[in-house]
Amino acid sequence: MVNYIDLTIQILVAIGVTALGFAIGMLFNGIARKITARIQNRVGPPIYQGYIDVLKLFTKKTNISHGWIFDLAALFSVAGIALAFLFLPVAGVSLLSGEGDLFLILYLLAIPALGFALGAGASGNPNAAVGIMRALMTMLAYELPLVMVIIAMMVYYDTTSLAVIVQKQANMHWAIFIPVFFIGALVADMALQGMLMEKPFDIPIAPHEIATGPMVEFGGKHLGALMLYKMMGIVVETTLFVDLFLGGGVILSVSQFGWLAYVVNFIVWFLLILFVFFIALLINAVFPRFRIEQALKFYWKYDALVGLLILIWIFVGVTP
Amino acid sequence: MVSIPPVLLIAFPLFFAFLAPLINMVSKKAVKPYTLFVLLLNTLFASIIFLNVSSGGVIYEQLSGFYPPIGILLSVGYLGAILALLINLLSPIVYISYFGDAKNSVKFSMLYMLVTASSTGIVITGDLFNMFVFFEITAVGSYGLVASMRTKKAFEGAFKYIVLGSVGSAFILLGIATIYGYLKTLNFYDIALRISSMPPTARLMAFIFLIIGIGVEAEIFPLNGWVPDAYEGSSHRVASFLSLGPSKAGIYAIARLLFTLIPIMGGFELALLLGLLTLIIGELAALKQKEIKRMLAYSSIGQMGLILVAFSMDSRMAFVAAIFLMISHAMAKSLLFLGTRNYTVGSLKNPFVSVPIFIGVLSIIGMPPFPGFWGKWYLMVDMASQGFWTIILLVILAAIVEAVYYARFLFKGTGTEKSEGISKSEMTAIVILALLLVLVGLFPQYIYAPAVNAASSFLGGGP
Amino acid sequence: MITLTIAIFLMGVIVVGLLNKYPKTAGIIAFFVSLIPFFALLSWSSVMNITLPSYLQFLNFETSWQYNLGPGTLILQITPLGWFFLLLLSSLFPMVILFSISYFRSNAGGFYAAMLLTMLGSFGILLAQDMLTFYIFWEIMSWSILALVIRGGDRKAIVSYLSFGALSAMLILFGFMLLYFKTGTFVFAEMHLDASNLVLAAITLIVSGFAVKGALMPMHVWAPHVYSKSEEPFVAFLSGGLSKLGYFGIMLFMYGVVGFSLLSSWGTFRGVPLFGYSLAVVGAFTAFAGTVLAVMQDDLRKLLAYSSIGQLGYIAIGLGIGTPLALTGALFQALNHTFFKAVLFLAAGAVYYRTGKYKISELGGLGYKMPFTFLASLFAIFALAAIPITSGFAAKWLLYEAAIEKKFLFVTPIMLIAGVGAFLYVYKILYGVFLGEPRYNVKEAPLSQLVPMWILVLPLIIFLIFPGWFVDLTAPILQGYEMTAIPHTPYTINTSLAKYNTLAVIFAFIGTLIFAFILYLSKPQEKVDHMDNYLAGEPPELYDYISMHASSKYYEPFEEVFYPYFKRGAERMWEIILAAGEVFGSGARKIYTGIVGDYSIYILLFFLIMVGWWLLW
Amino acid sequence: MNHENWSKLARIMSKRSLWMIHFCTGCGAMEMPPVMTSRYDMERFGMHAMATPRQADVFLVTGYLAVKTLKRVVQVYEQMRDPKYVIGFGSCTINGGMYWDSYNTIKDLSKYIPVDVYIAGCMPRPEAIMDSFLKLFDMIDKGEAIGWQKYHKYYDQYKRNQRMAFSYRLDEVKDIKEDDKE
Repeated sequence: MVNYIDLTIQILVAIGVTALGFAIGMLFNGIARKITARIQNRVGPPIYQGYIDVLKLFTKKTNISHGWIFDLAALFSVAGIALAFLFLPVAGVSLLSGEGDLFLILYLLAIPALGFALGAGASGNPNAAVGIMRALMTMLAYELPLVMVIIAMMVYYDTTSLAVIVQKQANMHWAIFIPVFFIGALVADMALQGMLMEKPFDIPIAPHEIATGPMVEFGGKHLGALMLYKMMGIVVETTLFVDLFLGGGVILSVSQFGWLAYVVNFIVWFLLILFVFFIALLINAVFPRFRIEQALKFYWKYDALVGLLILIWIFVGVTP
Repeated sequence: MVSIPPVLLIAFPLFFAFLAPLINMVSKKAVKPYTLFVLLLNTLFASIIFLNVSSGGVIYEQLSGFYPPIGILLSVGYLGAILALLINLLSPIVYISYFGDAKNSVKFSMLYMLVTASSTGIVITGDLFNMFVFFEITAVGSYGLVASMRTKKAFEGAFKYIVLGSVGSAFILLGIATIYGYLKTLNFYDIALRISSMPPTARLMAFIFLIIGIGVEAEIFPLNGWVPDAYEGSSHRVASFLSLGPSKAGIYAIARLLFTLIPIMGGFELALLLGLLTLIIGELAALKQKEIKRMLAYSSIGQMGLILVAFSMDSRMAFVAAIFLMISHAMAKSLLFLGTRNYTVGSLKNPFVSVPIFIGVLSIIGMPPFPGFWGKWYLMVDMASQGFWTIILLVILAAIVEAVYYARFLFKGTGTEKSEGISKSEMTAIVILALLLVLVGLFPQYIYAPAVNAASSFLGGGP
Repeated sequence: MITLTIAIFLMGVIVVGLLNKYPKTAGIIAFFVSLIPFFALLSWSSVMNITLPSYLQFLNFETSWQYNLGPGTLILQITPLGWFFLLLLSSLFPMVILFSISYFRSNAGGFYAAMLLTMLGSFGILLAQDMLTFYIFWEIMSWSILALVIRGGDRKAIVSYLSFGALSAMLILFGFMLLYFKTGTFVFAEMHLDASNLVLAAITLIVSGFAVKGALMPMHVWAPHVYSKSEEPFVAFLSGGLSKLGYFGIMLFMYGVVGFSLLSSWGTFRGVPLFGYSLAVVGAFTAFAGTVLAVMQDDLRKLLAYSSIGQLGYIAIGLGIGTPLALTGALFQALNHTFFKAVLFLAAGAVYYRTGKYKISELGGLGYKMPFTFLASLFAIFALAAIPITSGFAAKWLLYEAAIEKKFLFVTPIMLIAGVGAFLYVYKILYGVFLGEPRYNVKEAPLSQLVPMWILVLPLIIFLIFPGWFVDLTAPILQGYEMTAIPHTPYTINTSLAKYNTLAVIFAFIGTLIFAFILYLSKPQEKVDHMDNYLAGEPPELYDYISMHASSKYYEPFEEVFYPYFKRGAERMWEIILAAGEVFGSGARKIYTGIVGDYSIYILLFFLIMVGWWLLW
Repeated sequence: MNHENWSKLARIMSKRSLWMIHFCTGCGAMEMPPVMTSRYDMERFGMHAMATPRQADVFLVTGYLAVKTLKRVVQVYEQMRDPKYVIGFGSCTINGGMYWDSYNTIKDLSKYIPVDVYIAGCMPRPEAIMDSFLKLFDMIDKGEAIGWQKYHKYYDQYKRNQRMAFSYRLDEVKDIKEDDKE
């Protein structure tokens, strides 16, 4: 017997969380631009600029489409990133994250990317195709060190569920305070830089080379959807990092503190993802762009080497 | 069941072979049907004799009024009956392919009947000298057949064959002389009975003489120098015929020599060594060949080596394997030689050519369910139960090498053009051969029973 | 009934072969014959504890069958493992035949005949209960593939297939002989093996023999040549169905004949038998290298071939780890690969049927012209890339879980990276063939080609929603190996590490899609031409001689980085071995000088050696 | 929300988030960067330089336009999505500037695409550019920046003028006759 009231509440919470995720994402866009502007000694746009941009794109009078596959991109990218967000534990609250695990999240992140790539390919613009090629190769590049660290963590915590990893960190201490995972966090942070497509790994976008690559043909509401995807992506990816290394921002136990714990944890989580994103922004603001094979070599030679050391560390340390 | 004298198998085609010129004088067109008729009748005789042997045991027949051991004795054993049937069954099929040929040579038909008769003679004779005579007839007939193409290569091949064949004959004669010198008899049974009275050194000497002499005909390394040239020089159907008749008779004689005639210490080991050498060198040499007929010739050498290896195992299972390998080789190799006349790009586009050739290649490589598979399988099972891992490994390597060069061979036939140049009669012949391969492969039990009899008989010292 | 089946198949082969000139008739006859194994499968469903309604079991097949061949006996009997693989092959086979009916325009009799023979061989392999039967049917399957490869007519394909086929056959045969020497019997059930090195050698040889058919590296060399140069429906069946037989063999011998406990007795590492561990490492290497090589291909079929090699590597990983979780994952991957790769190859065939092209750089924009083909291959691609909206994800997920459970620290990252690499090459297919600039004005593929494709997509969707049903299928198989099926409900799978709930994923995805759809409907849109692109203000119609399709050398930076490491590695190894063989060959050939004097001297020398022997005696 | 309010909201949003594509024909490359960087910082107003016309709202045409360049300008303009605004930058877009007697340079940009704001000068200073932006904001706010609507309305006339220019019959280019009734 399904409890309809619970289900309804769950659905409402899910909608709320999704909306919140998008809201934070848009906010982050503004913050990012503001911070970058301040670093460059400019005034910068207002902090709510992200909302204005997205609203503007959705209120454009006319939109163009290159066919139904092109439209799929908008649908898949928004739906996919929201889906991934639902499966992440946010501030220790696991909405659906008990129903899947870290592998599922990694693959759910591929849905928007693939949908986006479909749309970009369907636009028929060569720049878009080149951009997708770069995006996929960047993905290949940063995934190796990332999965090395993630697998080391999975073996260390003896679970693949992100919710359980967060739980275990709350019970003991955050992973970043374990020496091996401190190094792991550095490796993963480098990978995060590529995930967020910030400099020096903004190769796929590269407005000056390939005219924003995959997004070259997107305008109006389609671009709005992609902006939502990208903004939400920031939240999802930084949350993934925070969940893995910073205990998901959980500092108070719900059983002890009740609703207060939710609020405090939420604030801590927000500050933590902001902090992680801030680091990425700082790197972004001062670096030029890599070429694609340089990025591949960076990740596979240096980052993955450290990742390999972590794996060996765990391999030697963990006894069956 | 009717019983017919085995001598008919030899005498009948021999007699009618010499009548062929007369027929030729009456009507030139009649020669081919006449020859085919004779060969088919002989097939009938061979099958009746085969049935008689399998139901009633070995048939002995003495000739020319003298009693053995002085008189000539024919003894059709189990193996002899199988091989006689094989040779006489396949030779008319191969002859069918001659019908499409514009040439109408009575000499060819004569020689063909002659060699059929004499090859059959080798496998059913009970007398050493008689066997020598049949060897001579086979050899002389084969020289003529090889040269019948009348090209430079044909003459070259025939010449080499003649030279080496004569050397071989001389050795056989020496062997016979040695034996006769000690035992004063040439009858197989007599020799087998009294061989222990012969001094071991003399026995070994006789063995050496005979194995060299017969080895030339049986294509054993290093006595087989004539093989590639003779096969390459001769026409396709001659090559096909040579691989089913004389070579089988030769390997039979070797088996006879090993098992019943002069059992000596180390004889099987020597045969094993020779067999393996022949196998490996034949297969490796085929690997580098570009000329198809030459490649098939080297492949033949390899197959003969494998058969010799099977005989040299000196066990029942391996003996059965050898019989299957002989059947497979006789059928498949004659099929391949026939099918590759004018084997150019596009041959495989014609299903009536491609499917038989494919089956032939599969049988030679040893793929189930064809006779070659049963041969290799029994051989390996036997060797496995005895634990001869090195030999299995060598046989396996040879099979892989075989696969590599046959793959190239198969590729040569693919293409977009339509094949031309294979006549209807040739096609009929190869389709029949392929059908025989499939039948033997699908129902090995009908060969297995007589083969086991032959094995027990040979291993027990019988014919 | 089995006798009848075999007889019908053999008669079908002859009839269809003789109907070479009438491809349609031959195809229809072959289609009806090809349905028989599926009916047999239905009638045997009780083996898997499935009760089907009686109208589905209108043909009643006996569960075991014997045929006396004089010296040996053919023994066939249905087992759960055989049933599972028969499910894959017998459901794929009629679809492939159905596809071919409209695909071939002439001379297809030989094709159907050889295809029926491959199916007959597979049927026998899956049911075989002794090594003789297994080997006979294995080789029938093997050489009927050769016949189909010969139809393709490519030198490298024929030579490499026959050489590797023979290598595989001989490895298997050698292994069988070792087992026979050890046990004195050919029947699986009567074998009593012990932990001797001989058995280890035998199982190693047998598994490496099967690895040839399963295209594990470095035995994979034949696969790209054969896949890229043969007819498409056959390649779909080869890659989808027949390549699984290699893994069927590995599973049968590793877990059925030898058994997990015996495997463990040759040494274990962290609870995994060393034998399985090395198989898993080989599998992981195959998965990675196959993926990298697939990314570099331009020929659609070569790309799919290397992708097959890579995806099959996952099955090897699962079989190597050998826990119930891993075996379930391996079987699931086998099922998924059967269907998605078949769909992809059939789609490639449909594309070729319409355009006559296989080169990705020459295709483009077909997604709008052939939308149903595109959608079917999109589903297949989702399954291949393990996107969690098809069943492809569940299989990979089980394998990852199994690897983490056994703490495979170095294999798992490689598996994951190979999974990411898969995105690269599937996007090459998507963009290069279906998206981008429309270059061909063609029609949608004919209905008889679309129907098989879509039927083959169905399992991918069914097992997405109910992966538990699949786990139910594996229960009898695992029971035979004294293991229990992993805990599950129809739509959830639990492991010791985590849980996977497909309903949650599906409903959440539908929900978010609705959310996105509302956003999407917010404003009207107009459709513009595909060529109306921003090219720095250049009007594209001015440059119609320049292709707007950027698919040639698509992953050039990738190739620059990886090509030096993957430059024909395995192929070169085998070529060196072959060259060594040819050196021996030319040595052997030089013995035959062609000079009659030399030959006489050989005889003389031989005589002298013999005389020497005589003198020493 | 009724239509009136909706379009008002849309106007506000589009005013605060104008994304710009600039068509540099050679002029303005020195004057534009200060506008974007820390001295004048147009991002204060939510303005942004974009790489493709699909994403852009403002089209900044800098400098003179040869007939060949005009083709590209028209192409880019038509690829932009409504609402879209054009700023003519420099004297050349107004009357041909120093190329007033060139045989293949167009003289008045507004005869080919509707221009909302002109910036006079050769070259205009960054302050002038900023001023034009503010002017444009003002016009959008008041609903006066209706160039894109004009382009739809008088499409035939614009097209005709463009055709004439492309075939080098610059003397046959006519003014856009506005219908005063509306």
